[in-house]
Amino acid sequence: MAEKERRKDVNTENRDMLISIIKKLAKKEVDKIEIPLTFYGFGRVKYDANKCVACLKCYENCPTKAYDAVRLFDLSTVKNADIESLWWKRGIIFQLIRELAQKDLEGYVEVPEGLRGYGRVEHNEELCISCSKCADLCPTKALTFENEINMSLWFKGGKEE
Amino acid sequence: MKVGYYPGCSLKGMEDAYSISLISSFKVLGIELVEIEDWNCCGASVIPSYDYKFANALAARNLALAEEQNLRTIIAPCSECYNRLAYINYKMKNDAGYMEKMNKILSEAGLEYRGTVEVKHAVDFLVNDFGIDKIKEKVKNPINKKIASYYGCLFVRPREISVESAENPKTMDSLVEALGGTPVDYDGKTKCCGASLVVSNEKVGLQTIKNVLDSIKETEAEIIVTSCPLCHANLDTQQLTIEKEFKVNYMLPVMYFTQLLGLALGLSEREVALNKNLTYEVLKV
Amino acid sequence: MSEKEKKKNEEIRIGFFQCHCGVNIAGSVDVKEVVEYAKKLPNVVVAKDHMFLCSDPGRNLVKEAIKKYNLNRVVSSHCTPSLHQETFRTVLKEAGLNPFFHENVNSREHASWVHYRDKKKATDKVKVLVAGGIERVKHHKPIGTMRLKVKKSVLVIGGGPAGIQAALDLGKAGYKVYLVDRRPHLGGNMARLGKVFPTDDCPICILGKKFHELRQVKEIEVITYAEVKELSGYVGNYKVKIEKKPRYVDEEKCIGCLTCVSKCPVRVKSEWYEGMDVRPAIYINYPAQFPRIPVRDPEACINCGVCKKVCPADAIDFDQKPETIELEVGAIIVATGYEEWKPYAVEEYGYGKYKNVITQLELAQMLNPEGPTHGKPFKPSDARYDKKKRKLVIEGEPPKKYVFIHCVGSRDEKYFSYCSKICCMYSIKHAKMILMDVDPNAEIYLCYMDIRAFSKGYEEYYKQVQKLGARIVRGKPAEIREDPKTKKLYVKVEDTLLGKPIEIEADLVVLASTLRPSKGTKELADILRITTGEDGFLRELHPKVGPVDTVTAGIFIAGAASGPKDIPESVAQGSAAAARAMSLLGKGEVEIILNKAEVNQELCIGCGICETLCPYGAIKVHETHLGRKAKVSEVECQGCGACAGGCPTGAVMRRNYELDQMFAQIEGILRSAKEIFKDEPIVLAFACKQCAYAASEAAGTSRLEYPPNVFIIRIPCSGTIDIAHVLKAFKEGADVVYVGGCEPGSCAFVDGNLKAEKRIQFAKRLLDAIGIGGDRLEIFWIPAPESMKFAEVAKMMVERAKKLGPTPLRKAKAVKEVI
Amino acid sequence: MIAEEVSKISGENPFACFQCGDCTGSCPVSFAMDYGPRRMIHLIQLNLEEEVLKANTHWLCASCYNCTYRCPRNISFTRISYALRNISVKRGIYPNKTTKIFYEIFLDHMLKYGRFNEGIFVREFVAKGGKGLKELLRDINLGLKLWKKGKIPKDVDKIDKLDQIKKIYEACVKEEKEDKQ
Repeated sequence: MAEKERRKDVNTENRDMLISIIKKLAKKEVDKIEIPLTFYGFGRVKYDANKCVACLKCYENCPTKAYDAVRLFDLSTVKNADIESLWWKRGIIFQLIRELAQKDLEGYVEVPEGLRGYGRVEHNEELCISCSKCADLCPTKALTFENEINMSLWFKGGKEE
Repeated sequence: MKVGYYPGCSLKGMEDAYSISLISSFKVLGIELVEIEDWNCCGASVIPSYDYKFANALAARNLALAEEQNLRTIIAPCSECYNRLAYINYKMKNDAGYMEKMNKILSEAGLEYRGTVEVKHAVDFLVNDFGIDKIKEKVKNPINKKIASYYGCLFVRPREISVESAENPKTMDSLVEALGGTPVDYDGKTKCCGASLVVSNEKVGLQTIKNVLDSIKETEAEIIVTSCPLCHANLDTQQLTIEKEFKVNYMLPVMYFTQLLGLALGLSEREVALNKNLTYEVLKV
Repeated sequence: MSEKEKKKNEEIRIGFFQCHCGVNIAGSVDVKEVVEYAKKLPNVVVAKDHMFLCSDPGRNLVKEAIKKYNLNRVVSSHCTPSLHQETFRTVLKEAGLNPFFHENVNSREHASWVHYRDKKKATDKVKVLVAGGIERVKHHKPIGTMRLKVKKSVLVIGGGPAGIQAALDLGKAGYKVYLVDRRPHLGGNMARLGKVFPTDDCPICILGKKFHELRQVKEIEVITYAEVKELSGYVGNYKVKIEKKPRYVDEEKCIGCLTCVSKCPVRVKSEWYEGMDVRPAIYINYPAQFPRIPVRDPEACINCGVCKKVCPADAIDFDQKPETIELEVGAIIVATGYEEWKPYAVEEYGYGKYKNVITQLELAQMLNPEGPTHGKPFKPSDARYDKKKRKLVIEGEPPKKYVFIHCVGSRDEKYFSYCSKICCMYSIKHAKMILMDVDPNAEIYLCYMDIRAFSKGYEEYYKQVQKLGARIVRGKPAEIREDPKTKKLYVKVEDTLLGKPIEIEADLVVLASTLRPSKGTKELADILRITTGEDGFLRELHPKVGPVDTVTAGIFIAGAASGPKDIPESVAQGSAAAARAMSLLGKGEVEIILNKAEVNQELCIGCGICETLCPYGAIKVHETHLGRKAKVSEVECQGCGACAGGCPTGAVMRRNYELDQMFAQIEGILRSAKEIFKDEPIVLAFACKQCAYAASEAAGTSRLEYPPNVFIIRIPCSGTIDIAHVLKAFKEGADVVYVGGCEPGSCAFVDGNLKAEKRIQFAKRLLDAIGIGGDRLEIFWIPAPESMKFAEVAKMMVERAKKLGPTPLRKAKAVKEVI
Repeated sequence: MIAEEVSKISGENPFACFQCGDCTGSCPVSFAMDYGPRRMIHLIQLNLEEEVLKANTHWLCASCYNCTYRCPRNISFTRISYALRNISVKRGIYPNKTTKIFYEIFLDHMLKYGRFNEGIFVREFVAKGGKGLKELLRDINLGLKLWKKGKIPKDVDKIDKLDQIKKIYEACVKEEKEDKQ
């Protein structure tokens, strides 16, 4: 679908052009390059599902709609979480789930539509324009902005079409 | 279209005219009736008088049998049977405690009822499920007469089992209208015919039947249609007795709604067993 | 337990007080045993019982104990919190403690009244609830108050006798009053009557005087032909949107000459006269109406334009549009009144089928001197509309034989189980009017079940009609038959005093039909966030001690909106509601208790989930020097707790329903329940205080029994429920947990119930996934009036608990204990 | 206590009645009854067992459910009268010989065939003296007509699993006994 439709709110023409120029100039295919930290517009978002509380701020505020809200709560996050480091109530809930569990904590629980706080998001790197808004908004630092560009995606990608 | 069928004792006995006409006219409409295998008597009004619990269990057995045969809907043409089966069905479905109690008794006979069956009266099924329009399409000989629909009691009462108002029912009238007849409005539509009082207390029984016949006579109806073998027997068979006993003259032909339906659909009088009615001769006069 | 916590615990000194409530509690609960049990619980310093804890000596007992034992927490066990929680909070305050160091255990509605057959079980249940209360109170924190300025203005909805009285009382006291009526004029149903009992004076004369007063008091602004559409704000500061329907007559210009009315060529059935008369397309309802401005009915109008031409003031404007008026008021009084139920459903009486079967309100129109025949009853089968004369013509004899049937629809489980209260009296009044003013030889039969003539002067009134020769038959008629030719009616009734069925011939049968809340009452209640009862009428805060208050502070009810009432009672209630409004607004400010949401800044991560949950926009994330943090506007917060239930970190809490408090109560209840109820299933219920909890109170009042092993925790709204509460309950050994909320669409906090439903849905799936089983958790909609449903759900859930057996956790533990 | 017995069998609550008389007024047979439904319920409320069981009201009930349909307190006198008949039958009280014979034959058919057979019924009814000589003579004519029309069935219609009916009956009787103890 329509990537174009998804991106309709943002004008990425310049950025796309820049990428295509870089691609043409490139002598060889590069995998990753590092960039300065405050160099927004390029760079990469990293997502840690264990930290995410599914507040959906990123999903709602992403200018290119690069996020999908996944209405599935991964039980293994409960299993793997470090309770001590979790936010207070979340820690309590996770601890309770562990204590109640009659079987191994794995698999997914479907989250009803409209219930926030459980589930996760999925980041679509191809749509991302690395504006870093999400990382900035993310209350739990589940999304972090890394000073690294995934160049391979450009060389793979059919972005110009 | 296949649908479960609970004939009841009367339809297998004295009032077989009802079942003959029911089966033949439903066949014309493309409805196949699947009889519940090994059904038993619903208990009528006698067994509940004798032992209420036993009577209810008897009705429940039929429901369990229907469920066993995967019949989702069953038609009970006799109002008495319909009343017994539908009420027990309602009670079991809506009262978990009662369901448990009944099933405890049924389990002695190796049966269980889970509440998946729906009990319908033949009139209700025809009008509300099959559809009046579909019937209209198939009418060949419209019966152009003033017709009094006699509903009796047990098809419209009590409230739990009734599909329409007991004070002013309409289903049979709409059927009569579809068959080309003119329904008449009268007070006694759902007045009681006395049921089996005519056996247990003949004097009172005959009086109640007379009350019904009187109120129909006032309307100048030409035919009475019934939907219950007991009503039919009282109005049809006893009409002659009443005429003699009270020195009155009714000359009101009584027939089952299925007989009327069959005739309108083009069946012969023999095919709907019309001649089995005692008031058949009146029709000829 | 850390040293610090231990120390803190040691400092907690709890006093426990158990009320006997006469025999209401002590009759089926062993109070002494409860007191002994409470004494043994940790931190309980003193435990006492008293015959009536809410009485002066009872309250003094608590107050003195606080001083003597240096208590800092109090648990009182008596009736439901909606009745006396406030009483004991005040006691604490008087004793110098923060009122919120108190916890109320409901040992009457939840135990003694519903388990009255089993004294042991009832006592056991109280013990469990007490253990929960005592555990909870340890975690209570002080809650403060704030003062708010209020608007010294009041909106009165409904211009019948109750609304007019309220408006006058307030206006004369100097408050700004907006008196709004849906009809194009004031007067209510009272203006439609010819006479009013028991003095038989003319209502128009009484109303005329009141209208005159209304004109005199300049603080009162009358807005007619208008409806309330929207409400926002809070007590003392409500904002109301009112839609004024187009009258097509300019109210400023109209001089009330009524030339337009007399010249209009159209005639349609008049709703005001119950279809007994006709009216033009531009019309007034009654000559003395206030304001005396006609209204045009665009549906009936043929757009001939005659009215426009004849109007001397050029007041008629066909292009008028609906107009929205915004008001700011401190309080609202709802006096929307009643309407008569049209008894088509009682088919055996043939209303709607037989023309000469009418209702009492229809007869009232015939007897109205301003009505179609100027007070002479007629048989509707004789009435004909004469096109030339453009009026109703009656051909034939006036009725001679009347049968009045009381209790049509009312006191009948099939329709409305309540008594309409005033039908006996108006039936008697109409009989009296006919016998005195119309025809002393008329034969009037009153078929009644019980004559209810209870107020001042009513019995004497009843005696008068007996003297006049009304024939009074005790029996509810079974059916009515009509002779299609003569249109005569035959009423079949058992005269129960003679003990035999009789048939009465009648020309006119008049049904005293049920009085229902006027149309739109439910919708208005939803807009105003107040509740209706099982009967559809507005629900008062308390039937005895809060008859004109509602669940929403600053909104009061008066008159027949809360149930059928006669005029004296409606007027008294109008005054009562006005006084309540004045006592709220008089000082110019109100004190608001801050039992609302609060944010722990340390825990808040600024995720904004709370923002999405708050139906009032009362919680918002702000940029602070610590980062993004949520902040609560305490004025706007209604305290539903929906935000707290959804907060992922636990930063947002609803004061007095904080997580540790809830956990403590759950723990207290379940620990004690496991000990006392042993192998029996344990069911824990969270009940919204607006609905399910209110239903549990009603179940108590009606002594509806359900199994004693259902323990109910009160929450402000089902939206307060947190997945943590549910998990904790299972962890502590509950076998089945359920939540009771309001029906969708009627949540007092907009949609807290739907938020709860989502959380419960998720928790069910979670429980399935981790092997506890989602069947053990359920959410039900239990509206406040449905006490039967409450009891049924409780029964059902205990059955389910039995069927499912103990949870794996309890099972495992039980096995361990055996080993 | 008769009231308790009635409630137990019928599931109805006679104490909910407020004596409005709608039932008696609605009853198509009340003209022939000694008490009528309303007064019967009152007698039950007062636990006047002797009067209740002596009455003819419950025996005349045609079970048309008219009273039930209209009762403002949702009581079914129809079901109450079934209960009263149950109680009477257990104590051997019948209103007349005809009813007794009628009931006995019906129950017998139920247990013997699982269905009710009208043809055999008529034979047995007459044989046991269910009809007086006068009525018999009057009805001979009718009987002949019915026979001519083929309305009197000859063959016995019997169900296959009669044992189920018997077991259900025994279960009911057993429960009844247990209840009494």
